[in-house]
Amino acid sequence: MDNLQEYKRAIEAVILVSDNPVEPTLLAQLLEIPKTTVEEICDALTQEYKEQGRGFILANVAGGYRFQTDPEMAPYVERFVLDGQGSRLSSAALETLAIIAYKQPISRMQVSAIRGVNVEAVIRTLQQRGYIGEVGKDPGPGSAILFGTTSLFLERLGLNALSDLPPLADFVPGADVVEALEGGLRPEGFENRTEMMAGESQSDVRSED
Amino acid sequence: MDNLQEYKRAIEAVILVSDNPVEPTLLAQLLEIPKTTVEEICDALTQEYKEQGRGFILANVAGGYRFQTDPEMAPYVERFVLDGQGSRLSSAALETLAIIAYKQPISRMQVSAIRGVNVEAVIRTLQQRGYIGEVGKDPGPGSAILFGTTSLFLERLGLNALSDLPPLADFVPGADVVEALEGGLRPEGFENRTEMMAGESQSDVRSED
Amino acid sequence: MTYEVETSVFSGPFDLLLHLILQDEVDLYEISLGSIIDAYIQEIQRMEDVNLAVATEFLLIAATLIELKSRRLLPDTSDLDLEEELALWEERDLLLARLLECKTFKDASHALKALTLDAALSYPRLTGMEEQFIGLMPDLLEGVSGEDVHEAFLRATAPKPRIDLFHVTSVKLTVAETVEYLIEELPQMGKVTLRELTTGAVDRVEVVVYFLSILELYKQGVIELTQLATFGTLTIEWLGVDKETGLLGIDAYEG
Repeated sequence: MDNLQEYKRAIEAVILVSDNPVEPTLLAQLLEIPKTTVEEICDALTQEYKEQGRGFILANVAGGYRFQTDPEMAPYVERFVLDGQGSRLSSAALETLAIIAYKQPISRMQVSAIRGVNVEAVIRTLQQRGYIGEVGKDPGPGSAILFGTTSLFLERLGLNALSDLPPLADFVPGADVVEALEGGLRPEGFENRTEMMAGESQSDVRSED
Repeated sequence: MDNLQEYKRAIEAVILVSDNPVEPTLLAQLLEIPKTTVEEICDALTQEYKEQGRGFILANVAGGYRFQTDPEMAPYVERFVLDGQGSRLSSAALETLAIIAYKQPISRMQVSAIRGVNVEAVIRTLQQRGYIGEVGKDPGPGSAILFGTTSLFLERLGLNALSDLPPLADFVPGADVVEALEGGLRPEGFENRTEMMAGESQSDVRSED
Repeated sequence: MTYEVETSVFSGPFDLLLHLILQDEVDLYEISLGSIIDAYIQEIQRMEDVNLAVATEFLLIAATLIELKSRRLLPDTSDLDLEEELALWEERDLLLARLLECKTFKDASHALKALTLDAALSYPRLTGMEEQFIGLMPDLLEGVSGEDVHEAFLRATAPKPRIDLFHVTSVKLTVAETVEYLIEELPQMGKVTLRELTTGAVDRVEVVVYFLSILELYKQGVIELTQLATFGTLTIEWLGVDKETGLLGIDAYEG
């Protein structure tokens, strides 16, 4: 399989000189081979580097392949590189980012409604840092700008695609939290009335029995 | 021989992320091993890549080591470049160009001081492509060459004049700094001095004096 | 003794309510609404600008809570208007739903943060095209805008760690360590500015630690500080250690 070896080498060379993740479709075009073959070769390379204990890895991020250092080598690389990964995001920024990531496309107003605060400044910061971008306009009245996450967001999270995000369902609060919140909001003297009302009030989140 | 394997991996990782050839003395300092050991490891790596028929080689150029594409792979890399996908300035080159655009006239040394790395090769490339040019000599001792951007640069960016570049906003200290200085970290008795220092802690990089 | 700037910033009424109910594990009806409002006003005062949206949203929530709570105080609830009562419970359910949503995304954001931190351990190669191929490129600036140049400049001039193989910079510097370091280094430096001292700072906390260390040294009278203008450059000059008394016990510095 001389050809396969040649493709392998070509893929390594092209990925080496690219400063963006290289999409498998592009590699397939360059080499005139099926995309699945490209993916098989890249999988094989990833495996080889791992087995040989290389200091670098072939990572599959943001829809493409690129060379990255092995995370275990971070202590050495940190001392050497000039550009850090950028300063960390505040928790306000992270929460806003989480809402946009899971609910995109989403308008500023909609994010604001979930967070309970004006999010203009945070959205501007996230946009400046390249984590989110404008992805369209709301077709409704007012045609609000809709935001979505970028490929840089995926790169920073080390994910290949949005579908690799942990499912939002994983974070829905458990019964204990719901109970605690409900308890916090419920006047004690009303316990017995709550039951009575449960049937009538449609929006009751939890059934009492 | 566990240590040797670790050094090998660290060397691969550091060379991978470096913009410039990495000098063996630097690697020796980083790993706290003799320079000769570094050279032996690099020789071994060069040999390994060759034997495994990798698409890249470990080259010893300009007194340092760097990853390069195997010359036999040049046709594929050329195709990648001509295809337009690889035709972008590297982020290192773009940063150098940006510094020259905003701080012109500026000497090579001054650019280097900001970038923190040797910028000679990048400046040569930018000059060859006609994006920057020599615009004068430093009147001070040494009379260093001063660089500035060209009209081709403006043309390619679709700008009429340098003043059309987005302005550099005045540096405003982040809320976290102000908070840290004014709140939690303030030892008692320092209140009155906090204000005095606030400006200083901004690590403003632009003006040195 | 490390310094971490970690403040609990509530960036919304839901945040605050969540915090009060979950973190402190309090029954909202066992604490006075006055204290909640006080806590909230304090938070608002800490913010840079008073955000009208936050303030009004909270008033709405507070009003609902007050109304709910006042019902509890009524001796006999049997003659309550059922319509009103229902509306109130709906309000409560809506609030509960919003709190649950807020909590969901809060937890999701922790997961995103963890992913980011893991990913940050693996550095990408950004070296770009080799010189030998650059000549082939039709136009290197294809698709580059003024905005991109601006961003690149900001990236290039952002504070970054310097290559320093001998004093490997630790993010979690302590004031005591920094004071010791400065006592060793300052005598050889002559006049130096805080900016110069902190060019290698990895993050803002480090700058703050340097700042505190300098104040400590100033307090001990071993350095002189000059600043010609407000927000101007701060110059530090070593005066020397009193040979007889030496320095005070800096190890005990508690900030």
